[in-house]
Amino acid sequence: MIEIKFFASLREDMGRGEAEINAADAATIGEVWARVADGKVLAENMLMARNMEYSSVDTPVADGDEVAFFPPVTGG
Amino acid sequence: MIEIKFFASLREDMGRGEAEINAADAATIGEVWARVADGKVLAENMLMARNMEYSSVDTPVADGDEVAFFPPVTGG
Amino acid sequence: MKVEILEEPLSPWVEVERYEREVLSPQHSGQYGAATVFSGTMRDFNEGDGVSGMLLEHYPGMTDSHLSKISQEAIDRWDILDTLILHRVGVIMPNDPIVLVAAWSAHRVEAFEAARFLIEELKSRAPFWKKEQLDNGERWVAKNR
Amino acid sequence: MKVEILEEPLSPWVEVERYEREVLSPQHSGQYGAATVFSGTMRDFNEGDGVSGMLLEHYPGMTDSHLSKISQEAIDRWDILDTLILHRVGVIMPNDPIVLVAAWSAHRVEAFEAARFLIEELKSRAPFWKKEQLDNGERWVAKNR
Repeated sequence: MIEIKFFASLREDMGRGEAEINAADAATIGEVWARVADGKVLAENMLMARNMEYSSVDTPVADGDEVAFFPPVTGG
Repeated sequence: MIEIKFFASLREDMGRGEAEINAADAATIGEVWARVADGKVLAENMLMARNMEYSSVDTPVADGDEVAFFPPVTGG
Repeated sequence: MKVEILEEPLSPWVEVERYEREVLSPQHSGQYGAATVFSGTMRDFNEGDGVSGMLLEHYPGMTDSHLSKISQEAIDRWDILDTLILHRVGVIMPNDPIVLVAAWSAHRVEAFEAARFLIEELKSRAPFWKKEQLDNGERWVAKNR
Repeated sequence: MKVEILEEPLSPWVEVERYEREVLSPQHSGQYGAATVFSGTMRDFNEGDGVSGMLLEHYPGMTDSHLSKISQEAIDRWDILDTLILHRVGVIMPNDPIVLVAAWSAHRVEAFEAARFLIEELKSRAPFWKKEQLDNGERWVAKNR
């Protein structure tokens, strides 16, 4: 399984904070997005992480990974 | 009268922390130095103040002034 | 080196005093000539609007690991003796402290540069998000100046 | 804006906490998003030698007026809400705090630049002088890096 998380405004836009897909259904983070986004386009400025490290749509994913999508950060 | 102060290593070199001269005996800070320095040369890097404001050897002095000479500062 | 995400109110200066007393002084007495500390506090205005409160969300786990990574980077890059980063999450009210970053070094130039690096990196990359409460609703903060 | 020369031990973070609570919060609640604080502590080494103590001399009156002047300059130049400068004089031992400068502003860039300005100006122009106690005698500090 691959566990997916959405944060902040993206969580609200997606209507949920978490999702899950079978590892066999996606080879990259971009493919993970396509599986869970109900046809929504991934906005240019969205950020993504694989196992809590910044990544890109081309980053490969594997069984047991955690993949997160979120808008530009505004801490501090 | 003009009151004169020496600080830090300069105070030690002069052998005293304070001096006094008649206002009539000096028109500038440079002349104040000449009056109190027992022939010692004012080293290039020494600083001076008139009434607690940074000044130079050419700064005029007047009765009631406080003139100070001191080495480069090392606070903080 | 310490990184902590706090759900409770943060007292930045109490924490710095405690960290110097409990960690810096025992480990580095006489070595640290310089500490630079930045503390960020919630304002009651932003982008021209009054703000009455804020919800600060984060990505548990990734915030900690990202802040630890930038702390280590600062320590390696500027010959820093130690760093401290504390960040509030949850419901925050105006005038509440939000964040503290601190860097200790033998000399001040390094301490200033490292502390500035920590807060800039935190603001540009650490996964926190602010949702502001306005008079007429709420909004996600977009610009993070 | 406060400037103080202290003959007694200085607790920098306790003083910052107190100043925020007693002055900043009552006067500027919700306005100051950023505080940058620098604290300088006595090291037990300098220029490659061990230092066991220090005598810090100053020019009473001129130190205060000079530090007030640079505080006002920082406030005018960077849109700073308030500043605090505290400086020890007299006998100082390794690991004792010597100096604190702080600048509060709406935004962090201004707070960082103003705090850096305050400590650089203090070190280059405020009339303080350090005499170090070494193993084999004493010396006036010449370089002030």
